Amino acid sequence: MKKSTRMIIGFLLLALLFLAVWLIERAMGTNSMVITVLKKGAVYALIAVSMNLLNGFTGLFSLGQAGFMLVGAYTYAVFTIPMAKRMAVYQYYQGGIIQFEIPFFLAILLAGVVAALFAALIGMPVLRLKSDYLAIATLGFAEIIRAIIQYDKLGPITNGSNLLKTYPTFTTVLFPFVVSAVCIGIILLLIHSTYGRAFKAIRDDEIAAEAMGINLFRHKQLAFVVSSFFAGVGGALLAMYQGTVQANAFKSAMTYEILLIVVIGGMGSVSGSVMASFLFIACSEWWMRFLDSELMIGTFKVPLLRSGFRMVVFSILIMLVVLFYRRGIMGDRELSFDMFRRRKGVASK
Amino acid sequence: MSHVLRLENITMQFGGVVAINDLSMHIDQGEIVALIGPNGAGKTTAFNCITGVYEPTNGAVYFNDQCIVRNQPTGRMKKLYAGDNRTPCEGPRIAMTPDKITKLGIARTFQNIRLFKSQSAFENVLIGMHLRRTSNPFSATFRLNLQEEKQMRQQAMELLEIVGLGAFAYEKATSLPYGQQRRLEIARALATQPRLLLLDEPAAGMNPQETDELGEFIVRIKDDFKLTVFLIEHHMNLVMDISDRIYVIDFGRQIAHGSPAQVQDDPEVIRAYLGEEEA
Amino acid sequence: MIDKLLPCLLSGVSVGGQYALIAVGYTMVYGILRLINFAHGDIFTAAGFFMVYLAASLPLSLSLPLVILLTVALGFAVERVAYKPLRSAPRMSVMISAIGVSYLLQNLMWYITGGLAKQYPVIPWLSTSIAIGPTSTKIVTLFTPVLTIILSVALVTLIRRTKIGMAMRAVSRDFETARLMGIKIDSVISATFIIGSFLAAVGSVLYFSNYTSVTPTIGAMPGLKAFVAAVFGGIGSIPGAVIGAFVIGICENIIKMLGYTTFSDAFTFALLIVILLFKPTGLFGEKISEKV
Amino acid sequence: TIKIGVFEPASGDNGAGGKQETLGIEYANYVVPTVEVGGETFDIELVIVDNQSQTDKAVSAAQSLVDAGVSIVLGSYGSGVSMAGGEIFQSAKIPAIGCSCTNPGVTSLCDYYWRVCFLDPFQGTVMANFAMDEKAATKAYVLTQLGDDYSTGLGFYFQRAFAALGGEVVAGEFPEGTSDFTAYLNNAINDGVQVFFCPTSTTSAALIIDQAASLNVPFALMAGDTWESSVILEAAKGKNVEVFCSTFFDEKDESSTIAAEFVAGFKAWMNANPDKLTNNGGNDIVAAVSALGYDAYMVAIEAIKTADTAVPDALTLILPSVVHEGVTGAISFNEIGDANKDMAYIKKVNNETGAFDFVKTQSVADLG
Amino acid sequence: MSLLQVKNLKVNFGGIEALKGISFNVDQGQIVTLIGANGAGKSTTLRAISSLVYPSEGSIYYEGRDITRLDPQKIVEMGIAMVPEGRRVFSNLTVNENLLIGAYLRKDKAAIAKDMDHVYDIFPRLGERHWQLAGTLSGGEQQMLAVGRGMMSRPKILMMDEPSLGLAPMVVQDIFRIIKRLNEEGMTILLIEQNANAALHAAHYGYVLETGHVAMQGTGRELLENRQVREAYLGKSAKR
Ligand SMILES: Nc1ncnc2c1ncn2[C@@H]1O[C@H](COP(=O)(O)OP(=O)(O)OP(=O)(O)O)[C@@H](O)[C@H]1O
Ligand SMILES: Nc1ncnc2c1ncn2[C@@H]1O[C@H](COP(=O)(O)OP(=O)(O)OP(=O)(O)O)[C@@H](O)[C@H]1O
Ligand SMILES: [Mg+2]
Ligand SMILES: [Mg+2]
Repeated sequence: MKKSTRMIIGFLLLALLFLAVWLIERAMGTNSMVITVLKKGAVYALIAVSMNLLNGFTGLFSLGQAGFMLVGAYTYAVFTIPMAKRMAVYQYYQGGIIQFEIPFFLAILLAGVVAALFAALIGMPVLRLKSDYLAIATLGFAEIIRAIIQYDKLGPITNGSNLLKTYPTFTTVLFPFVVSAVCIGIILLLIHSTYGRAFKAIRDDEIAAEAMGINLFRHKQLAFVVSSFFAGVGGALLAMYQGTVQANAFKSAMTYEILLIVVIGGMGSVSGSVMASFLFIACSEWWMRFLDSELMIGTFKVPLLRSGFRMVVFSILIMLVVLFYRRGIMGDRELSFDMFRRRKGVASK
Repeated sequence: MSHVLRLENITMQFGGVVAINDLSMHIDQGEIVALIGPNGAGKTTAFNCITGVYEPTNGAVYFNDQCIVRNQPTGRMKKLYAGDNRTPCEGPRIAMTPDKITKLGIARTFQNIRLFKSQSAFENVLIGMHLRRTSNPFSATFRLNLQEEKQMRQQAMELLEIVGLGAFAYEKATSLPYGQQRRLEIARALATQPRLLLLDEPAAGMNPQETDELGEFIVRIKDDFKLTVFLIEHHMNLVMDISDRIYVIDFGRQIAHGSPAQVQDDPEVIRAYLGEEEA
Repeated sequence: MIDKLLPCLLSGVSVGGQYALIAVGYTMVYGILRLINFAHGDIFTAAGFFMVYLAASLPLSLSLPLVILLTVALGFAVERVAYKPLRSAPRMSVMISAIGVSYLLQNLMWYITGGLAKQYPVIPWLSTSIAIGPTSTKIVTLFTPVLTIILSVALVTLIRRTKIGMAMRAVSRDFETARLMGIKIDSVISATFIIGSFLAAVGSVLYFSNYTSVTPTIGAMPGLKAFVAAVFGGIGSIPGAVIGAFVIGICENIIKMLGYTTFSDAFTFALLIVILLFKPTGLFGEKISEKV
Repeated sequence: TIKIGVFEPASGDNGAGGKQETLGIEYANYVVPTVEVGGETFDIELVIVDNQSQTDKAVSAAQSLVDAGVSIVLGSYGSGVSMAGGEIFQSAKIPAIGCSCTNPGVTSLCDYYWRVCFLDPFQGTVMANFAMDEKAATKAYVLTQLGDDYSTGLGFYFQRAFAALGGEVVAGEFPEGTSDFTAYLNNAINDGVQVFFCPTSTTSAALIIDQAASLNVPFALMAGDTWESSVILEAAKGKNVEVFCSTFFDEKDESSTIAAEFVAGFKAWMNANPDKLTNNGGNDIVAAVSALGYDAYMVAIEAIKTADTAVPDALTLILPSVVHEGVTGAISFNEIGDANKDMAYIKKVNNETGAFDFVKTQSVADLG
Repeated sequence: MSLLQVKNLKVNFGGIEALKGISFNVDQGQIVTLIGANGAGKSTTLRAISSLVYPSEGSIYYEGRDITRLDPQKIVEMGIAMVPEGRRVFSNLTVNENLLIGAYLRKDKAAIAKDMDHVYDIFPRLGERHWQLAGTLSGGEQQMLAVGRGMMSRPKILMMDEPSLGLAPMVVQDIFRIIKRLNEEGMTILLIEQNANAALHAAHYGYVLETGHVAMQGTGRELLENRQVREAYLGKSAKR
């Protein structure tokens, strides 16, 4: 198949997917579990891919994702809460000091930009660090950002420890899908550009990469800033999905969750991250919910089922995936036409 | 007296260990110069000082008369400094990073092969071309550099053909046999469009037959690409065959210098390096 | 001033000692497997629950050793089930496995205990309050740092001077070659986990004697702090972990004493980052200088 | 059948409290398992979901209630998750009744939320007054948990009221996961405060009480409704420390027969069922949140009866006018959706018996 | 009977057959060499003998016992040591400790100390650096250390994978001298070399491997004189 025909088919498939999602929404109504899961899955897909860009493609072990999402989510929320509602939202701070609002699409962009700015600042000192030291430093920064946002004195801007609400949210599931798709598309383009190759070179061997004339710091910084930009956008989308944001939720556990998705999907596989996001969200928030409530089959009470059991089963599931799919669902390959062809070839043998 | 590469009084110390001791040498355009010496003499360290991987304790390196490295002992090293040359190098400290030096036109291969493991041979070469790009992240992402990208791919393919790896372009670099990995490393270095090529034991792990082929190959690319080659090697057949001049070092110090014939017969070199039988 | 500073230093040293015992466990495992054992904090918590449940039906003289035994067994089992099968897998998978184990342990503990805080049994001697100058504290506060230092000196000796210590260091670099030397790497790694879990068990007894309530997530924060301490000291270095833990414990308390309570955690991280900027591999970390 | 959603945490930081609240609802369902609508008797089925005490997980939990087709939702323990869920209920146009979420924002920012308990401004004011009046306090230390809206909110209102009454306040904040509170307690000792107001989760509470006792603190510990828990009793039992908390309900209050009936029935129900007893924390002490859960359920039933339908839209319309005589007092809603409640119970831990002693009731009227 | 017998050994790496049925013998007291182009499967053969990879088929006998798929440490215990390809010294251990760990399974302290002196005798360079971390040694120094470490277990068979890789000519001569000396002291040696010339000169018997199977065998001298071997492996040096 020629490259151009492949591209066309790819776009057609994507369009078909969008159409399917739109039809589902039509059929099930905006308010249904499928749609909720699809929304969150789309948001997480973007965030996971942005993390994969750092961890999987550039080999920078960063655990700061939740911090940048937090920045993005707050930037979005703070600037889009309608004036009329500010008094009630900033109940402890006389309506806060930001007395204007901006259109939501601008705010989404701004969310990315602010997160990217933070990343540029933070990157300057910490990107000199290696592997686990980098991880703990970025984790630390995420925690510091959270503490700052929760700081009482900044309450007039951030509302302190209290949540933000009443800003514009998704009206249709297509919105997060389109935004995520566009963002992931851009990340894909970057990965497959000469810069993306340089990222992978840095991942494979820093010393050799530097000897090939690749400026380590600048490229790491680029990956870090781009990843954070999209994490910020993802944070804004997450805020839209949730309808409320509170700094409290953006703990390291959230970063771990995303890291889990990335690894389960396969480090260095964009399609893996996307698939894993939807699976992970559906599994943890939807399909397994029944495990939490007691179930009677006739007069027989199914043992073990009670609150908390879902999470136990879920963590066992994760362990099983990690132990038996060491390199994740996709390894470092991508979903492609060739793959199916080869699969078929093997099957027909 | 314009040399392609000139080392001036380089001393490299690791704590108390003096790996290179007051080493001065020069290489001229179009030469193949070999650096030989016993194991641990400081050959690889010399390469590392030239390419900016290590910062020498004292001394300067000039590339086409441009100073790329210069340092003198400071702080703790002042006390520890044990080089022969007790007068520290003059001038402000210059410490270019390896990527800058590569950009100026010095490329290298590594003693222990360092290919980009997860990438194909083709991609390895493409990465070598990254530093000559004109695109910025934005134009590269949004494919405003199609022309350049096409050119890069074409050149990379040509390079692979030249080193005889055309057929293996899409193989994973690490799945290639050893000898071909060495060639791929050279192709990748060539991709950075160097003026000076540093080869660290390119024939290690090759059998004599392959080594012979490699020698011919090095001479050929030197001519084709108008390169200057600086080479570390323990295979004496190769070294004696292709080098114009040879520097011999031991314990970081130069012990001999001259044409292959001169060096081969130097008693000091025989004592320290070649051994009796070979002579 | 002194009557303000003394209690502050006192609790700083005590907190530092507790972090240190956990941090050493992290650092040992990291030193050998290059694995951040995220589950370590949860093993520590599990040790707390073992004690709560055992002490409910057994006398202390029995339950104490049993707790240590069970914790060590848990550490051993975690290694065998979750890490051993991944010996040849990419590093990231092992780490995810560690996160998975941590999730699993937390969720299991939640499921079993229902999530309510459980009171830790009183261990008579440790929990006794004594007066020091103007303030009073539990004996365990003073006992912890002393025991910590004794244990870590013993450990350092084990690793530097003994054959098994040498084997541990060898395994940490290269599994395959270590096997070629006749080293049973699985046993060496198990030994590491056993020592680490033992320290976690001891740490938990000291910790919970001080902070008498156990919840499924209580290990998370000391775990994180201990990990920060390990990084601070240069991960892989035992003296580094101990010193890092004490520095963090004391600084934290001074910051709180000065009234900057909002940023006490943030400060810990900021301190860590500043240290890393000057010493990118922590205070005593070996430089990862790769010979080119 | 008619489905009623129970939106409560069963895991996470507030899991323990959420379970107790759920117990109250379950008991209410046991007492009133059916409702008559349009002359026909319908079974009432509870649909219980776990919102994990996290705002980011609460969305899909709330959504699963909507998907299950509930007519009305009860809960949640914790204001943050209630607000997060409120978004979903609002867009699905399903009314919700909060049981113990005390943050003003729950109802003021959501048109579909009502609640049966009092609010933080009230509670904070009550405790400030109590500290002033009963403890003759002039100086108070307020310790709140960073990032916890309940804790900082209640702390804020206490601080405001206490300052308004002429008292002096020193504030401290601790990050989540803190185990060592001696620094804060020492600071309070050094500052010479008379009360230590620390509205926190029970996890931190147990640690604070224990450490306060071993430091022999010269002041009383005070907190809000979360501290009315067996965890607190266990922690304070046999120790030399004064602990007060305000709450919605007192199980020993004999003045109301409805309440007395509820307490007796609830205890019997729990004791007959070991699982329930475990969920309550291993004893049969009646938590105020259980009583509120019970009341919320009864209000929901009342609404269904009055509307004579279980269609969410109708319930939304009828709720503002519902009145109900509950075990935690008379319930009627104001225009924002909050219950017109004006009475808080103040309790003190009895260090010997390990139970709560009723101290007094305080109402807004008393405060003037 | 041979000390070490390899029978029809096959090794797979995820579908790729690296060894396609190799058989050879190593007799007591001999130096046996395996030569062959890159990727012929020489290292894989040694790794299979050491149980670092498990063969899919075939078996390995040592002193008449089947040792296929025994644990690596059992194999070392029985007296088969290996100097791995690429040196693989423990970079975080000192030179001294690296040698000590070579003697990990031995208990005789006095003899270990003696053997260590012996190693330092053979490689004085290592003696000078006995306190240095192995990771900072030069390539050649590391190679010496790897050989020294292999000797420390006092093996009956020492398998060496390209011991002369990256060594100075004089040291290469030394290495071959040492190999001969160890052999004279009674050690059986299985040697892999790219330096086919020197290897065949030193060896009693040699096998030529080609893409996973034995293409030729014979005594060292026979192979040296074989035209095919000369053309494929010995290069100009031999033609001269
Ligand atoms: N990072 C380092 N730290 C300490 N010592 C070092 C370091 N790098 C090199 N050395 C020492 O410097 C000396 C020279 O090493 P170098 O690698 O340059 O030798 P070489 O001449 O390349 O030897 P070979 O031919 O064996 O590769 C050696 O003694 C080595 O131990
Ligand atoms: N771990 C592995 N996974 C996949 N293939 C492998 C692995 N190890 C070796 N191979 C393949 O097996 C074949 C034989 O490799 P081996 O290392 O045994 O060759 P060799 O004869 O030692 O070559 P060299 O002279 O380069 O050391 C090669 O094609 C190699 O690519
Ligand atoms: Mg070298
Ligand atoms: Mg090999």
